[in-house]
Amino acid sequence: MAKTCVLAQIIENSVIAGDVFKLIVTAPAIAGIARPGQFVHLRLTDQLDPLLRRPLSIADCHAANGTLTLIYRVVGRGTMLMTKLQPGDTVDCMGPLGNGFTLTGQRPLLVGGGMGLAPLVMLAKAFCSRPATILMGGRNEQELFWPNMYAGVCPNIHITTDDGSIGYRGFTIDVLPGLLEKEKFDVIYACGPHVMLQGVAAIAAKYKIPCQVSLEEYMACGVGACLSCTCAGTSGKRHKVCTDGPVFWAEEVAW
Amino acid sequence: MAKTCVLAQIIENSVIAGDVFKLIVTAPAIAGIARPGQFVHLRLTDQLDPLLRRPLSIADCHAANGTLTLIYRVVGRGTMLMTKLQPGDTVDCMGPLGNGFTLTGQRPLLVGGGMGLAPLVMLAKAFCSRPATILMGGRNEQELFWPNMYAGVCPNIHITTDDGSIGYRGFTIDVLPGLLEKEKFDVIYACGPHVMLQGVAAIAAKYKIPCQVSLEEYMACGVGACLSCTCAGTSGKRHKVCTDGPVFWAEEVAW
Amino acid sequence: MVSNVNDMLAVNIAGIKMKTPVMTASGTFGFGLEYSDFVDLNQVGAIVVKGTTLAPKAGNSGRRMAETPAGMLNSIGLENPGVEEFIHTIMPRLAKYDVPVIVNISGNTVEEYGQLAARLDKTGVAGLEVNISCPNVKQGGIAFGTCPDSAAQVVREVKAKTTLPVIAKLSPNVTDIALMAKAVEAAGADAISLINTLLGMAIDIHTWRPVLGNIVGGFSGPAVKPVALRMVWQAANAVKVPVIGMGGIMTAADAVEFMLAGASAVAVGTANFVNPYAAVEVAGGIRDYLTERGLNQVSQLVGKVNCG
Amino acid sequence: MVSNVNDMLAVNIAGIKMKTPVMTASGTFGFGLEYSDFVDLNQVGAIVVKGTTLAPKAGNSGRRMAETPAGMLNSIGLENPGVEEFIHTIMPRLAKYDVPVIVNISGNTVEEYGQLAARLDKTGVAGLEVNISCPNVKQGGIAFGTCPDSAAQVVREVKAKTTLPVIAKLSPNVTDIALMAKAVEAAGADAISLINTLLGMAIDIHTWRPVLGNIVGGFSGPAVKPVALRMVWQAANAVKVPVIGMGGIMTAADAVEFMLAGASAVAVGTANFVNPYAAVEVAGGIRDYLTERGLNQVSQLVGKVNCG
Ligand SMILES: Cc1cc2nc3c(=O)[nH]c(=O)nc-3n(C[C@H](O)[C@H](O)[C@H](O)COP(=O)(O)OP(=O)(O)OC[C@H]3O[C@@H](n4cnc5c(N)ncnc54)[C@H](O)[C@@H]3O)c2cc1C
Ligand SMILES: Cc1cc2nc3c(=O)[nH]c(=O)nc-3n(C[C@H](O)[C@H](O)[C@H](O)COP(=O)(O)OP(=O)(O)OC[C@H]3O[C@@H](n4cnc5c(N)ncnc54)[C@H](O)[C@@H]3O)c2cc1C
Ligand SMILES: Cc1cc2nc3c(=O)[nH]c(=O)nc-3n(C[C@H](O)[C@H](O)[C@H](O)COP(=O)(O)O)c2cc1C
Ligand SMILES: Cc1cc2nc3c(=O)[nH]c(=O)nc-3n(C[C@H](O)[C@H](O)[C@H](O)COP(=O)(O)O)c2cc1C
Ligand code: FES
Ligand code: FES
Repeated sequence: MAKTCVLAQIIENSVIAGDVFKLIVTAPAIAGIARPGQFVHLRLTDQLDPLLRRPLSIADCHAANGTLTLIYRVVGRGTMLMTKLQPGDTVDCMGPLGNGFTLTGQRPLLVGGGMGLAPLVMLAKAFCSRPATILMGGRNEQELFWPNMYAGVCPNIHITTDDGSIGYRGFTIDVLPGLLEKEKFDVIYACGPHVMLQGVAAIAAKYKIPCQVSLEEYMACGVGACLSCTCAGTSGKRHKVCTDGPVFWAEEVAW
Repeated sequence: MAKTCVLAQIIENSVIAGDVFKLIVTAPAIAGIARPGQFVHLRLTDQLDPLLRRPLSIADCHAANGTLTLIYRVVGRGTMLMTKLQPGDTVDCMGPLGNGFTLTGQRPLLVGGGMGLAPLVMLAKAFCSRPATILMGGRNEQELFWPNMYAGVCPNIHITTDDGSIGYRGFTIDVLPGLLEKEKFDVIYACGPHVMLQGVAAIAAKYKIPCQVSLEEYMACGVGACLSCTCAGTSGKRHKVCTDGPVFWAEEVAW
Repeated sequence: MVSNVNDMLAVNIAGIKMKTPVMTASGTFGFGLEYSDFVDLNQVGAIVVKGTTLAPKAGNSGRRMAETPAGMLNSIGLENPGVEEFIHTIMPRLAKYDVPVIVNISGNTVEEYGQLAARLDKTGVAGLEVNISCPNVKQGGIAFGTCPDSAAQVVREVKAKTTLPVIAKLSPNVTDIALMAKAVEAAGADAISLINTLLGMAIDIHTWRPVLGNIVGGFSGPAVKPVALRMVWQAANAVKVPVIGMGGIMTAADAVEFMLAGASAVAVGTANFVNPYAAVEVAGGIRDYLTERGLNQVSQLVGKVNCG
Repeated sequence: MVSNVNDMLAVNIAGIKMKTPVMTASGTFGFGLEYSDFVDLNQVGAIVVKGTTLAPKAGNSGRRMAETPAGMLNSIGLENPGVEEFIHTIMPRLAKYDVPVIVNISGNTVEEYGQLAARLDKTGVAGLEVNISCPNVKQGGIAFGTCPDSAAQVVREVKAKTTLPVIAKLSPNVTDIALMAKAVEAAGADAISLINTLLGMAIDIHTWRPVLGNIVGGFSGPAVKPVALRMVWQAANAVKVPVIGMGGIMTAADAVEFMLAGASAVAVGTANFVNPYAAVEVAGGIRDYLTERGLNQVSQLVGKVNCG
């Protein structure tokens, strides 16, 4: 259960597609206890700029060999620095942070958009005995390297792209109701852009299917101390995305 | 004559001894025009910390193949970052800056202490037709990898160390008067700690030998714009170490 | 007077006995418990908890954090569970540790500060830090902290309502920090802490909107250290009460600078986010520094900068 | 009204016509000539030369510069050759370029400011920047810049003695920047520039002495950007005259933030030391930004931050 902060050694750091990278590091103290939906917080330099850590979901984790897999898109200075990490280098890695998904249900449906597909990889693997179906959305074909990653884990993969370059043309939330009509799912797990999560939550509520969403917020501490990351909860109270989340039951969030 | 700022490619960056490194970079636009005593100003990161450039003397320069050699000691954050540079990497290099030594006289004596020996290497080579004698001082034997560097360039090498582990036990300025008594030198070039330069200047004045000293000051711009680096001059005016210097005639400096 | 490791770092700030001079800054260490996986809370000088108000407070909406060069902006807006929840739920958990707990209090009116002070008296807390310098709330907050008279009024009211040591936390957003320090000292403050955050801003050039939901925010981290150190030096020279220095402290070397400038204790803030072990590592580094220099008590550093 | 590349960036600040809105900040670009190997001075919006006094000034002794996290401290202390040398030796060399030259003036007394203004009238300079905010000199300097009345007095005196456009340069070391801005506007300033340096300090933990010879120094560079941007926004909202924004600008994105906050032009300072091409590169980056967004005049950015 204990969070820790270790110098993780880089095993691999390679381009998957376009500006998306896969980073594999050795961090046994974290890999030994991490659960799907949790994240790590990386310090990328010994210097004072960029100052803050960067949160990344744990996309995969092998307790046995102590490795974590992270999948990241280069969007700014921090992620650009990440691309410089070479095998053999170390990176200051804090984790595992956050609460993770609740593994429940027998017929899970995963819904992921963009980089929201990263944490769902580990979740899908955790469901191996009762394979999950996945509905994935991306901007275009180039972005959809994800199917390979889920192949062999999720027998049913549904795809949408904004431009229709592969799969259905449109958004995951356009396809979701039809999917729920056709098949009986007893739990939905969603991760992706805020509007997508909001849509999934509404649809899940309509179909009365329990639904967990993984939120993203700007974070400083990652451990519930700074209150940078809180979001409005339905109870009237605010939730800390870093410790109460990032995974919430959809009805806990005031959308 | 034109100063420029280029991405210099690293050819070699290796330990010479202890915490002293030799850095060889390709920078034809600078190497083509650099003179002994000039320096370069290196930006060590794309990030904003450490923010400022770091000045390093040009220790050697090959106009033909466009390379510069720098010799640096790791003393803080900037020089520590320098050690990370790998062959093939680039470093933002501004130069050549400063005025350089005036090559005059037929029997030159070079006096160098510690890292002050770096710029004198290039100066010594420039005197090839009328070989210079060198008097070098260091803390201990470990520091005196310099003789190898001057071997074949300076036929006469005199050495002092603080602890006597090699050469004369004491300072260069203890030995200097004896040397001047024994041999007739017609110009002295000195680079090293401020107290050493002050001592050399006083002795040179006493023996009425023209003397140039290379000063060191904290620098921001390196091009005479910020006035961070000025020192008091005998004329009553202040000198900019970065552009009026770093090399001055000893009598120009108000010691 | 045996000088052991503990004695070496021990300080007493206005009656608050600390094992080390390294506290944690309000709002940057939660209630301490959030960092207990990383830091043995018993090894922290003192925990200053998040700014606490009478009623629970939801804080500001919109984005609350932005990174800046070597620093950060926050516009939390004093989100906190309120003083009752603190006393009933949080303090009992903190009481299990052997560490002084200081409550950072914030009111909309002078009276509210007094009520908070009265309520926290005899609840096991070691002291109060009066936050007259929060830039992120509309009422109260910084308004009290940029005017010597109102600052003094708040401190007097708090002193009147509590038996606890009272630390006045000053805002750096003022022309004359020495004047502010003298005003709160004259009003009875037992110690002074500074700096709170500078007021800063960032604009999103894609949306043409402020990055923070609250438009402006509190600016902290190593970037602000030169200002913080200067103000601590000015304040310490202006008053006799102990000064607690903070603002950008990342390392023991930074902490030593603040103590030489006149701080009797220091607090680490933003550093906790970057290095969760900061509070304890900074203290360890100060001990090493003292040892290397043959000193045996951290107080030997306080105010010793030689400006002659 | 053809929109070509030049028109796109052209601005007119209080009658000073600039080809780009990117000026160079006083004290960070020498007299411009020092950077002429790197930058085509004809492509700079305006060159603001080093703070100039009546008599030559040697400046402060001891160490004058220290690096800080993402910033720097300086305590140059207005070393400059004096106004006569400027007029006789430097201005003729600058006059060869097609770039407005603005002289940053600094006096020990209100009268000295007036004398400087009178002396510089009709010497070919394009404007005066009144430095009432230098933290590095004992007399004058910042003392004028932290009190609205004295600031106004200096500006009134300068206005009375010159026909040139007068820019009042404000110090950030104040509680209420809007008040200062309004005071100098009311006194007749044709434009306002800010921020000058924050007051900062660093201490050498090996020697227990201040790092800078002058004890405290002016703090600049990217570290200060959040404070500078906030103050530019506050000042621009308080006055009608154009505001020139500076403080930590390194890139075109930074410059755009300042313009959205309300600056009609910007200046790059410390950035020049890091990137000698900064003044021209920032202007080029602004042009690219405008082009990408389909805008055709840089003034379309000014004050457009949407805080609603
Ligand atoms: C719990 C969590 C898990 C995440 N998992 C992943 C993942 O698996 N893969 C992935 O590619 N991205 C993930 N992100 C987003 C990732 O953290 C940001 O893309 C990254 O921090 C951007 O850093 P930067 O320096 O490149 O960008 P900049 O824009 O330069 O960063 C500036 C600041 O904003 C913050 N920031 C920027 N974008 C985001 C964002 N979307 N969410 C939160 N903070 C942000 C940065 O952390 C930093 O503090 C996750 C975010 C959170 C909160
Ligand atoms: C003209 C000139 C030529 C030089 N040539 C050489 C050389 O050939 N080899 C070599 O090893 N060193 C040389 N130095 C010294 C070298 O610049 C410093 O050792 C280096 O800047 C230290 O950087 P740092 O980040 O490691 O140290 P830090 O102490 O972390 O640096 C902090 C700041 O202080 C400045 N600084 C620190 N020490 C010095 C110093 N001694 N002189 C000037 N600025 C300093 C840095 O540039 C930086 O701005 C030269 C200095 C000058 C002025
Ligand atoms: C996220 C955050 C929240 C803060 N909340 C408070 C607060 O509630 N009360 C307070 O007095 N100061 C608060 N501060 C200010 C800090 O206690 C400290 O004074 C300031 O951050 C300077 O120190 P630092 O640079 O080490 O962070 C907060 C700072 C941060 C970064
Ligand atoms: C080395 C140095 C010297 C300066 N000298 C002056 C000066 O003479 N007059 C003045 O008004 N401002 C002076 N300044 C302040 C700058 O003009 C500018 O206002 C400040 O540095 C903030 O901008 P920056 O962060 O981009 O550097 C100086 C700044 C530096 C760094
Ligand atoms: S990131 Fe600090 S509370 Fe969540
Ligand atoms: S370093 Fe700027 S003038 Fe010499």
